[in-house]
Formats: sequence, C-alpha cells, structure tokens
Amino acid sequence: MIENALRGSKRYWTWVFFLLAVIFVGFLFYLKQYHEGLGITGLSRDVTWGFYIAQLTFLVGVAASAVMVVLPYYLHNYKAFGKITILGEFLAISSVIMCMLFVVVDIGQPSRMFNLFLHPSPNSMLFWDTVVLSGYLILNIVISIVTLGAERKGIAPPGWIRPVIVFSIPWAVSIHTVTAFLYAGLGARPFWMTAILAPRFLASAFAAGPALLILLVLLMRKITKFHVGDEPIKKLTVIVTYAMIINVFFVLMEFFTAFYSAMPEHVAHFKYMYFGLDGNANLVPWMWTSVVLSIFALVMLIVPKFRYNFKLLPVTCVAVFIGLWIDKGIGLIITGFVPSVLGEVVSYKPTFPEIMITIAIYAVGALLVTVFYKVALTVRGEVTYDRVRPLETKAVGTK
Amino acid sequence: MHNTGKIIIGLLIFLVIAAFPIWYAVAGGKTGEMPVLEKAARGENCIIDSVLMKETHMFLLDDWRDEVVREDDRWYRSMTLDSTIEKSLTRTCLGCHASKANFCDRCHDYLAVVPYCWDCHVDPKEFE
Amino acid sequence: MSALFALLMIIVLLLIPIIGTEVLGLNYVFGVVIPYAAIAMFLIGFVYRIVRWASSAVPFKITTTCGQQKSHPWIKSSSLEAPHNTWGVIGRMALEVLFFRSLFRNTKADLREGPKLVYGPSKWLWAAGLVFHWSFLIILLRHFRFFAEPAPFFVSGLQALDGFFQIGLPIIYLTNVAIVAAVTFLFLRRLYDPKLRYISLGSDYFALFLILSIAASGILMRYTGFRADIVDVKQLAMGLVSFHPVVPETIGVMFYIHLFFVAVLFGYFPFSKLMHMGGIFMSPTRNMANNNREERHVNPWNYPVKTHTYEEWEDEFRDVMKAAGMPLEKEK
Amino acid sequence: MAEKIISPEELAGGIDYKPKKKTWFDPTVEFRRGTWNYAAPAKNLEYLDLPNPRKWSPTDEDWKLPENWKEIILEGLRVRIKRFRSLQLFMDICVRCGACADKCHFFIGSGDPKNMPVLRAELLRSVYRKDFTMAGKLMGKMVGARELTVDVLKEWFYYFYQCTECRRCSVFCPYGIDTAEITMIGRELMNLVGINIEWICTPVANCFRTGNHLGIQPHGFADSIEFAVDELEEITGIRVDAPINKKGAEILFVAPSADYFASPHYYTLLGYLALFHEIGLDYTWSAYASEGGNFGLFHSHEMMKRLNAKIYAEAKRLGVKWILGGECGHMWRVIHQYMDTLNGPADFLEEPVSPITATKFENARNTKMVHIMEFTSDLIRNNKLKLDKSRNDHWHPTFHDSCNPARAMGLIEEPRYVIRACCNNFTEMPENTIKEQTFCCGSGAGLGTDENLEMRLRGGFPRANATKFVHERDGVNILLCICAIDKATLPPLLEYWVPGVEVGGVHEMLGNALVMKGGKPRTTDLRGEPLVGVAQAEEEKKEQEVSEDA
Amino acid sequence: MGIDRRGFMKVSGLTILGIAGGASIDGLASPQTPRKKAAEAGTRRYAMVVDLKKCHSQEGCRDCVQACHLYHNVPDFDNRKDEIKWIWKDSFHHAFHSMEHEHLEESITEGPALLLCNHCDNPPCTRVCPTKATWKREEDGIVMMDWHRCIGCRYCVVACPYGSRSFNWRDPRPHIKEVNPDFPTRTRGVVEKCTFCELRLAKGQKPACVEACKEGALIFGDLEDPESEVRKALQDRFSIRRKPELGTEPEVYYLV
Repeated sequence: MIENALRGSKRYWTWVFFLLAVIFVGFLFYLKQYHEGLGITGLSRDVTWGFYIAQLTFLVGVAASAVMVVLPYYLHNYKAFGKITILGEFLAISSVIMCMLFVVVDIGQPSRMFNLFLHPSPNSMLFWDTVVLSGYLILNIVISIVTLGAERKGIAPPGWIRPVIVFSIPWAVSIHTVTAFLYAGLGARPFWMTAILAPRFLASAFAAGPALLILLVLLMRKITKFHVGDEPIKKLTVIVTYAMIINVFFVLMEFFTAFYSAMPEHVAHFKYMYFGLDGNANLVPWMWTSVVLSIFALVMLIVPKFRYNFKLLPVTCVAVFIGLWIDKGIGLIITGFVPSVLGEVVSYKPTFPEIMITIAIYAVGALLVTVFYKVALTVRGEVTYDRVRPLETKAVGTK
Repeated sequence: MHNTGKIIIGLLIFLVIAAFPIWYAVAGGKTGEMPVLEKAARGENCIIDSVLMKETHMFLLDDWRDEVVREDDRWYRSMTLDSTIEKSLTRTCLGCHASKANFCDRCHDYLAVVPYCWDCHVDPKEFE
Repeated sequence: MSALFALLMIIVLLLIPIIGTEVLGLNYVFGVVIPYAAIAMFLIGFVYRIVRWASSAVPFKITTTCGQQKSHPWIKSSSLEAPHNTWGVIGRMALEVLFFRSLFRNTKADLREGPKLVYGPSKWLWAAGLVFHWSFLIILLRHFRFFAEPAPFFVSGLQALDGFFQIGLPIIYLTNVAIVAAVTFLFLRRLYDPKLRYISLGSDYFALFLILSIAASGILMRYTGFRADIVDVKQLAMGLVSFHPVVPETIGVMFYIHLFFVAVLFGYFPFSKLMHMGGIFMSPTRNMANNNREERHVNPWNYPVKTHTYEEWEDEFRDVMKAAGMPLEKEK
Repeated sequence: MAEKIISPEELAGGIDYKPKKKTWFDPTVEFRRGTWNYAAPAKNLEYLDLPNPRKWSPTDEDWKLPENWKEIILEGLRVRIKRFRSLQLFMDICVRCGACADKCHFFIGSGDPKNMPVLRAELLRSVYRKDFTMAGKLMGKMVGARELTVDVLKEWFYYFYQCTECRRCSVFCPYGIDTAEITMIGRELMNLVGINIEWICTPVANCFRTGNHLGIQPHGFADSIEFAVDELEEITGIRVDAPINKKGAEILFVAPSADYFASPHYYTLLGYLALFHEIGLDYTWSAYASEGGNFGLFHSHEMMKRLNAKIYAEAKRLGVKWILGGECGHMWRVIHQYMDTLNGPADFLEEPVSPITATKFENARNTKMVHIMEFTSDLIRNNKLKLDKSRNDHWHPTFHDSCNPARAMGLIEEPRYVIRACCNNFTEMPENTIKEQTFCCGSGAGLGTDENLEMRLRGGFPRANATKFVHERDGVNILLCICAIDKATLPPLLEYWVPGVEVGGVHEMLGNALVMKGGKPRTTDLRGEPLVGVAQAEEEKKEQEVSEDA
Repeated sequence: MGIDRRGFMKVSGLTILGIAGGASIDGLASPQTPRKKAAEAGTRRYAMVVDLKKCHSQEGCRDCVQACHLYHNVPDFDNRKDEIKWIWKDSFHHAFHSMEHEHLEESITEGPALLLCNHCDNPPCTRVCPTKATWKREEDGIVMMDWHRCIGCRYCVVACPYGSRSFNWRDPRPHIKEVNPDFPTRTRGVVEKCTFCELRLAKGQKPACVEACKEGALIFGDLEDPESEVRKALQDRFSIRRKPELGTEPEVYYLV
C-alpha cells in the first residue's frame, strides 16, 4: 500500500518536496536549539511553556476529533461516514505524531526522553499523557492498516478489529481529557483551575477537528477524483455547529465565574487576554480576532441557509479552525503564565527559530496527511479505477 | 561477456575497504602505542582492585550517583584501603588522580569513549 | 530438527574457546592464530568465490524488467526498475543493496472462500532484513574504535547517533537492541511459517544462531559483569592489524568467546550462503541494462549450430510452392 | 477437455499452503494424471539429432536411460556452470528467505511445496552441492545436499515441467534469482539423456522443418493468409494485399504461427492485415521464417539458436530494411534478450524507422526488430490512424500482461496506450496481478497440453481469479493479451474458472476500431459479432417486421 | 581479584540489566554512616526561618545570595529571560501577593523578601514530575533534584506556585564567574533549585546562605526537634508562609 505514496504526479511531488524543504529548514533550527538550548526560543523563567506546548494541546484535540466520524459509523452504523472514517483516522495519526514531536522539541534533554518509561511515575499527568497518546497512535495505526488493507483486498476486515475500534472511542476522549488534566490540577495556575477545562477542550476539539476534516475533504473533491458526497459533509457540519455552540457556551461560563466572583487571581488572566494588563496587551488583537471569527462562524453555522452552502462552508470552517487555534494554540497556554505566580506580567513572543520549528512540525503533519491520504485514495481508486461507465452491454460479446 | 574489468575493480574496492585498519595503521603509524596513565598523586592502592576498577569503574560510578543523589548514601567502605571514603567523582577519584586530562581522558580518547559525566561534573584542575 | 542441530553446533563452538582459554590456556591461539586464520580464510575465500563466479560467462543479457522499458520518448520509462543505461543500473543496484528494493515489493497471497485470491503487502521480512543488515554494518563500523588509532572520524559520529538516547550505562546502542530483535524475528519466522520451516536448512539456522551468539556475547561484555578490559582489547586488535600481535593477560573468557564466534563467521563466510553479500553485485538479472535491442551483447562461447537453411527448405517444398504460385529462388 | 475435471470450488478448496511432509529430501514423485506431459516421440528426436531417442513414458518404472546417464548430467552441469554465471550464482547465493514462495502461480494453485521457486531451484541445487561444493561433500543433508539418483531425475522432470519460466519469482527475489534460468538448465540437462516432452519437441521439429509449429507446409501457409484476406474483405468490403516472400519489401513481418491457424489469434491477424493496408505499409510475410514463436527456448539454448537463425537469414535473403514482430510473448523474449547475441549482428539491416511517421526506433537500433505495439502506439500517437472507439463498446476489456513482454522486455504501457485508444471500457485488474507482477497463463514454456490440464488450471488460477474479480465487479468480458500461448490457453482456463470472459488480441481491438478509407460501413466486429448500435437497430427492425407481419 | 571481582561483577551485571529496578551493589555496600542511622531513628523536617526585620537591617545586602550561588555554581546570565535563581530578593508584594490589605507595617512591606524553594511538605512540583527526577526526601523533608534524570519538561516549574524553580535555557558554564569544583554545574535543559544545601548538611555544615548571613536573619534547623532554633523562633514570633491557601505547607517561614 505504501508504494502508492512513492508514485505520483508532478503536483504531488512538488508538494512533497516543498514540505520536505520546510521540514529540513525547521530541522536545522532544531539542531541549533538542540546545541544551544531552549534559550533560542521566547520562553523564559516566567513563561516556561509556550508555543510548542500550545500546539500540542491544540493538536491533541484534532487527533481526538477522529472519534466524531468513527463513533457514528461504528456505533450508530451511520453509513455515510464509511468513506471518511479512514480519513479521520489518518488525520488522527498525523496529529498524534505532531503532538509527540512538539513534546520532543519542548523538552530540554530529548536524549533522556526514555526516562518517561524507565522511571514511570503514575502521579504525573505528563506520564499519563504519554501513555494515552502512544496508545492512541498504536490503536489508530492498527485500525487503519487493517481496515484499509481489507478494503484493498476486497474482503471483510477481521472480526477482532471491531472491538479495537470501539475501544478507540473512549480512548480518543481520554487523550484530550488527560491533556486537560495536565493543566487543570495546578494550584499555581488559577487560570487553568477549572473543572470545565476538559469538557471545554473536547468541545473545541470536536469543532476544530471536523472543520479541518471538512476542509480536507472539500480540497480533495477539488484536486482529486475522490468524491465524498454531500451527506457526510453536511453531517460533519452539524457536528461542528453543536460543538462550536457548546464551546462558546463554556467560554462564557468561564467569563461569568471569573468576573462575577471578581477574585483578582481569576480576573487578571482574562483581563490580560482581552484588555491587556499593566500596559501589556500583546494577546489582545489575537483574542479579539478569535472572538470575531467565532461569532462569525456561529452565525454561519446556525443559519441553515449558510450552513449547507458549500461555497461558504470552507470560509466558515476556516473561521472555526483559526478562531479555535488562536484560542487554544496561543491564548490558553500563554495566559496561564501571565500574570506569573509572583503577580508579574512578563510578555512572551515566540522567536523566529521557534516559529520555524513549529512550522516544520506542521509540515511533518501535512506530509503525513498527504502521504496517508494518497495511499487511501489510491487504494480507493484501485477499487474503482478506470471504471469509465457502468456496463449495460455486459451480455453482448459473449457467445 | 565476463565483465572482468568491473569485477576486478569491485574486488579491489572490497579489499581496500577490508584492509582499512591495516593501511590506516601504517599511515597513522600509531599502532603499538598504549595510553600511558598518570600515576595517582597519592597512595598505592585504588579503592578496589585496580584491574577490576579499569574494567568496571563506569558501573561503580553509575551506582554511586544513584546512591548519593537518591538514597543519601555517601560513604563507601573500601576493602583495599581499609577505610571509608566519600562517593565522589571529583573529590575522591580526582583527589588521588590529579588530572582528568592525564588520567581519564587518556583511555577514553584511545577508545573513543565520550562519557557525559563532564557535562556537569567539574575537573578541579581546569579551574586552578 | 535442523534448528536443533544448528543449536548443537553453536554450543560446541561455544565450548571451544572456553576450554581452549580457561582450561588449556591457549590464549595465543585464540587471540592471534585463529583470528588471523579467519581473516585469511575470509579474504582469500571471498576473492576466490568472486573469481570463480567471474570465470563463468554471462552469455546473455537477461535483465528482469520490473517496469516500463525505454521506447518512445512520450512514454515515461522506469529508469530504476528497467534501467536503460549504466546509470540506471547503478541506481537499481543501489536501491537493491542499500534498501532491499525487491523485498520491499513483497506481498502475501491469501486464499479465501469463493475461491478468492487476495494479495496484501508483506513488509516484515523487508523491515527485519533491513534493520538487521544496517545494524550489523553500523556495529561493525563502530568496532573500528578498536582497530584504528586514533579512532576514525565516523566512529564518534556513529556512537553519538546510535547512543543518542541516554539509556543505561554504558549507554545502550539502538543497533544492539535492533540486531537482536531483527535476528530473533528472522529466526522465529523460520520456525513459525510452515513454508519457511520446510525450506530452511540447518545452515540457515546456523547462520542466524551464529550472528545472534556474536551479538549476545558482545552485549554481555558491554553491559554486564562479563567485562573485558577494552584497553587490552584494543591492544590486541592493534597488534593484529600492525602484525605485531600481543596477547594481554587480563582479557576475560567472554572476549575470547566473542572473538571466536566472529572468527567462525569470517571463516565460514566464503563457503556459505553469506556470500550473497558479494553475489548480489553480480546477479545478471539485476546488474545489466535493459537495452538489449540497442546494444549488442556478445556470448563468449557462442558456437555454430546446425540450422535448416532456406536452400534446404526450398528444395524440400519447391513443388508445392510452385503449385501455389509462390516466389522461388530457384525454379528447379 | 478429455477428462472430467473436478469443479473449481473443489479444486481451489483442496489447496493447502502448509507442507504435508517434514522435509523435502525424499524425491519420490507420484505421476498423477493431469499433472505431467507426454514424452517426446523418438522420430522427432531423431530428426533433430537429439540423444537417446526411444519410446517411453514418465509413468514407466524404467526410463531407458543411457548407461552413463549420471556422468552425462554431471558433466553437463559442470559445463553449464562455466557457461552461465546466472546458474553458478543462483546455485550459491540463495538464502532461502522465502520471499518467492507464494509468488509462483503453480504454488498458489497447487500448494505443492516443491512448486515454491526456492525449492524448485533446491532440486538442482541439492545435486550441485553434493557434487560441486566442499560443504555439501562434508556436511550432506545439513547443508541440503542430495545424491543424484533416478528418483531425483524423475522429480526434476516433474517439477521442471511445472515451471513456465515466467520470471515472477525473480521480481521479488532480493538477489534477482530467476527460476527460469534454473528450469532452462534443468531441462537442458535432461535433454542430454533424452528426457523431454512431446509438446516441446514436436513443435520444435515441425518448426525446424516447415517453418511453423504445426508443420503446415508453405502453400498451406499461403492459403491461410489468403483466407484471412477474403474474410477481411467480407467484413470491411476492402481487399487488402498480403505479400509473401516478397523480395525488396521494406519490412519483414514475423508473427507467431498460431495467428494464422488458431482462434482467437486469427482476429488479431485480421487486425494486422487491416492496419498494414490502411497505412500502406511496404511489407512482406515469409513462409520460411513464418514462425515468430520459438519452442527452442523451452528446450535448450542451442535449439533456440537453431530455430531463431531463420529470421535474420530470411531478412537478409529478402533484402528488407528491418523486421517487425507481431503479438507474441516468448517470441519476444527470444528476440529482445537473445536473438542478436545468438545470430547477430544484423549489420545487413538498417536501423528501424517507421515509414509512416518517420519515428526512429532507437531502442531497436541494433537488433533491428520492432514490436508491433511500439509500432502501432507510435502511429496512434502521431494521429496516423482514425479510430472509432464505439465499435468496441460491446467489449469490456482488461489487459493481461504476458510474462515475457512484461518481465523480460518492459513492454507495459504501449499495449495499454493502444487499448485505451481503441476501447471505451478498459479496466485494470488488481495491481498485484498486472504489469511486472503479472501472473502467467499457467501454460507457457511448452506446458499447454491437454494431458497436463489439471496443472494448467491450477497454474492459471491466479490469473483467472484476477479476471474473475473484474468480471464480477466491472463486467469485464474480454481478456486482452499480446501472446499467442495466452490466446491459445486462456480460453479453456477462463471457461473453467470464469465463464463469460473471452480472450482477444490487442490488434483485434484495433482492427475493430480502425476506420478504413473506402469499403462498407461495418455492422459487425472482426469476430462477426454485431456492433452495439447495429445490434439495437437490428432488434428494432426485427420488432418492426414482426409487427408488420401481424 | 578472586572473590572480590566475581562478587562485584555478578551484582553489577544484574544492576545494569535491571536498569529500572535501581538495585544497588549490596556486596560492596558501605557500612551505615552515622547520619543514616539517625535518619532511621526518627525523621527530621528541615525548615528555614527568615527574619524579615533583621534581613532589612542591611539594605542591599546580597551575602546569602552570593554565597549560595558561588557554592552551587549558579550562573549569572544578567537577563531576566534566562535567569537562574536559587535564592533571591523580591518585593514583599510579589512574594505575598495575596496579602492585599493596604496598611501593613511598612518596614515589612516596603523591604524585600528573601525567596527560595519552600521545600513544601506537600509539594506540587514533585507530584507532576514524570520521571521522579524531583522528589521529597522522606527522611528530612528536602525537595530533591536529580539532574541526571531530569528530561527538562519544566512541568515542575509550571506547577510551583512560588517561582522557585529555574530552567537552564542555555549552557550555564560560560556564565559561571567562578567555578566551585566541589559542586557540579548543570547542563542545559534541566531544572534546578535550592536544595537546602543537602551536600553541606551531609557534611555537618549549615546551608551556605545561613552561614553567610552576618545579621543572623536566617535560621535553619529541624522542626521535629523541640529544642531547635527554628522551633524556638517560630514559638517566639509571629510568622507567615507564602500562599498557605494552596495547602502546600511551605517549610520556609517569615517572621514579621
């Protein structure tokens, strides 16, 4: 199957080599970071986690969202998702690998990373996060290889795979829950000390992930022969709609709790995010962009006329995706550190090398998605390849 | 067709690669030189039998570091010295062997061993 | 059965250096004589085998084409699968030697009810083979820290990469784990798959066990109490390569076991299937270009044969041809 | 099919890939009916000056071997080891990794472990080890060495005539070990003591004498071509010219003899004739070199050379500029990989240039022989042909890559290009069964006999199964191929495994689609099948008549 | 050689094979040290008492900081971003920023507070460590760091409510003005912090900062010992701890 990724059009190879070039450049920056230390990033004693960990958080959500196609298909036998479950699983695999790469580039001593397994520490949420992410990766690799392989051979997948798939559903929820627990249990960081952090993570994930999947499917409709059909896309849009509504609802609840209680430790963070604190307002434009995009997306999603308009849908999905990316990939992690535990406002801005490394990891993800989708589409293509038209003349020509 | 030429070239390449250590030794001329270690500044005996020490000091140091750091167990009873000494690379080992460069590095360089001890631990000589 | 026999052979081989050095004290024999003999057998045997192969002719150009030939300029030819010139052949050989191209193609046939035959990719053999061979090469190159003074440039680089992860002390090399895992897989595969068990000979198991024994003795020496003093080891090695052999006193028995197994491997190499290392370069279906109709290939032993010439043929059928009004060379 | 064969389900159901015995050292073979070939008759061996002509049968206890048969074979092996590096190397470097095991169609179809390419080679290798290697002499069974006995010889006969020399195993072997080489040498060795099969020796003798496998004499050949010209006129209304032994023609055309004697090859012949007429090609047939096929390939390198010599000799005699070859598989193996080395250099010919498009066939510049797929695809590419694809709309074709063009030549895209230009409904079979991974018809290399039918059906099972897949899924109803043996042996194979799928040639499709100047509107294809539009029109007409009658 | 060698090899071999197990060389284990014995008799709980008034008496004094940083080879980056601090002075409002009431005694609130690792009884940092590279030593309550094991994930930095932990963003060595060869430096990519001078304690010395403070503003001792200086100081004066509401139970007390 993987051979299919080694054969492709000029456009395919151009894209692949472009991504490889981006990855290479990012890798050079990583080498610099490896040799000089994380000092070349914008991180500091006060803002210790930043862009890398934020991307991890966001992408765990994208990975978990595969459950939104797997669950209806396998538990509710929703046939329309049959064609895209594998795409969801491949997106999940790529996202998890990106997550792991973000962890690797974020740690100071990557050569000691196996200490995570050599000295397992069940009291640490990071340990559990490693466990659930690795498990999720293995589950999805097994599931996609087995199901796609069976499809390619034109046979039914083996019976044992179904329980594995069902098992992967709660596991998907667990990866984002545990990722939320990374933050939610820390007395030092009141911004994250909220019981709805995990639900909020899930809600935003189930909006952003399917939105990305819709974009990918629409893109494939445009540039390949692979045509998913309207029904699954519409159903995904409905999922995005509900998830987005719930997400915004949760955010409003956070606002209420912080501002009505007026506890300074809680209010300060929100102030910093949306209005600036002590003259430091570097997140403000980002967060308001996110607010505007989210409101726009909500309107587009809630009004049925706009929701099912396939011309507008990509715009809506982009708005959902970017809005939530800003919220989670920039706002959520950085704000946890501002103000600091000593009440100081120290700004953080990712540096150029840091951004290049981040882009390179996204390029790895894009490359994986490209390669995986190429394999999946070619396998699908083989099944229907060259079938110019259904044959009415079947009987003729045989004596 | 036999392709004799190509095969001979291939064989020669193989033999040149296979004989690498020999011509490398001839070219480098440093074949028989063994690393010469600086004698310990004080004392006759090491804390364990010196042959054993040569072969297994890395295990000893690895055990020491865990015992000291994690178990607060800092004292070592040396049979050969019949005394108790501190488990310390810089203070104990380099207390007798005056110089990392003339002791540790000699063998390590000879055998291309690059221990990461010195990423953190300090060679006292370097700062005198 | 043949696996058991091979295992027995290995055990016998294991006992030889133990008895030889521990009981009989033949350290010089095991430290110097046998390694020299093994290397001599290896080099001479290797060259002999290649020369023997080379002395056989390549009468025809029998390239196996695994892709599109070069014909029209507007049909994309597959220069690596059906190479059309020497560069293509070099590329094809490089893919084959470095990445096991042909094994990568491997499939598994599966017969189901219907009857229905299906084929799926089967990459395990490729993966294990590749991991094993590359690990072996890297391990071999790493050993040049013993055979060269100062250690060549590639040693430190390889050590740093191979031991990138700080696991254990001395740091565990990834290739050490990989080679054991891969060879074990290759062995279990022979046992587990009935087809493979059927085709496997004692010598197949022997080669695997031998390599596994080398890896195991090396690993025991590096990571456990069966230490050898590696300064002594290098002294011995350098003595060997500079032809001034010395046998240090304090080298442990595990080292002699390791060295003896390596010597057996080297000595056995030219007389076994392990020669595929040299053979792959000479495989006529892979190392020739698919330009048969473009470039002449000469058969050195081409000899004249009896044919049925046109004249003989026309003589035989002249009458009927004449009757049918077909053109003739001679009317009578 | 002389004898009733068990049903496909039963046959496939009995296949078990798990070897029944513990080891393969025992050479005893059961000559079960349907799995072996008749021995060659003495008269053919005599005609060809081959050793040990006699009457015998493989089922006989005594094969009437010469006294010193063992020495002959071992000496033959010794000579060939020096002559063929492939043999020497393939004897030495196999590691028994098993990658080839389930690549052989005979293994897939029979489950007989000795049909695994690795073991087929081991049959010879075991003898080689015993007599030519130190390890074999010393270690014996441990390293897989066996004594050469009569039983081993019988085993060779059984299994070297259960290999169609298709080279599929060679594609997957990490060292490129080609069982075809082993089988060829195995057969050569057996020839030395007079062990050979009728279906190879008889065509070889015929071909040597008359110029074609069936032994048809020159006037019969001419009649046959004439008949085809008549038939083509009936279908198209155009009378084409088909010169034979014409001196000074630009091109000598050589096709396998089955093209003018057998069906469905015959329709391909009609296609050639129509094409050559339409483009006004100055060419000639030859009655002397009237056989492109070369069963000598299945006999011995020497016999291959003896038969092949006719082509260059005839080209020289007729004074043509270059040679064009028709649709055939093993013929092209011989032409592409052996002809020039055997009987060249053809310095009396010119480098081939298409007289229609002026395209230089650079890839044939030395051998001076062009494959008709290269020739025709070039014509289509240069818009020299007017093709009406809809005339093939009643066909839903798939393409079977014949082993030799695919794996000994790399001729993969040219026929597909032609098919796509001629047909609307082309469908590919699954990817592991086409192109370089194509499966043999199961009857190549001289094994296409009736007495060997069971083995042929087993060997053809993978091909038939892939055809069945596209037949059931996409309604494929014709399997196109460019090989005379395929065209002869695939029909009974498909009749058994996939009823409802025909077999045809690519130039048959071309002949159907080719719009010719003059002539009458076509109502049928070359087979006489009504075309799609015509069929409908006729039905309507019939209905009308019926209603009018009423 | 003989028995000595075999015994060592055998056990050592096992040690290496059981990497995760963390077994020690029993065959060669040293005799129990006096300190170890005391630890077994009863656990200790080390604490530090900072007398803010005394501390303020010398304006701009950095004796303790310098002594600590010199002893522990703490680098000086001279920029806030890469900064590493084991013990430092910060404003009272930063140190106790939940104490919002306005009219506190100015001598206390306007002067700096001395900050260091609190060696909490219930430390959040050790809870989050995924490799047990930081842990609370049961025998004396010191929150320890194992710089050999730390992977540099900085989770502990995030979890510490007091900003007591620093990360080596860059290679510290070039930034150490004067190297103390008795103490290791750290390497880039690991977290570090105050260890209550556990090495000095093992040798029977006081923590470097305590020793350096000429004003006697720093009092160090065992809270389990009723006779200890710390216990007495806490009995005599009113003391506060940082962020008590988090339940971390800091062992650094501030006399106000």
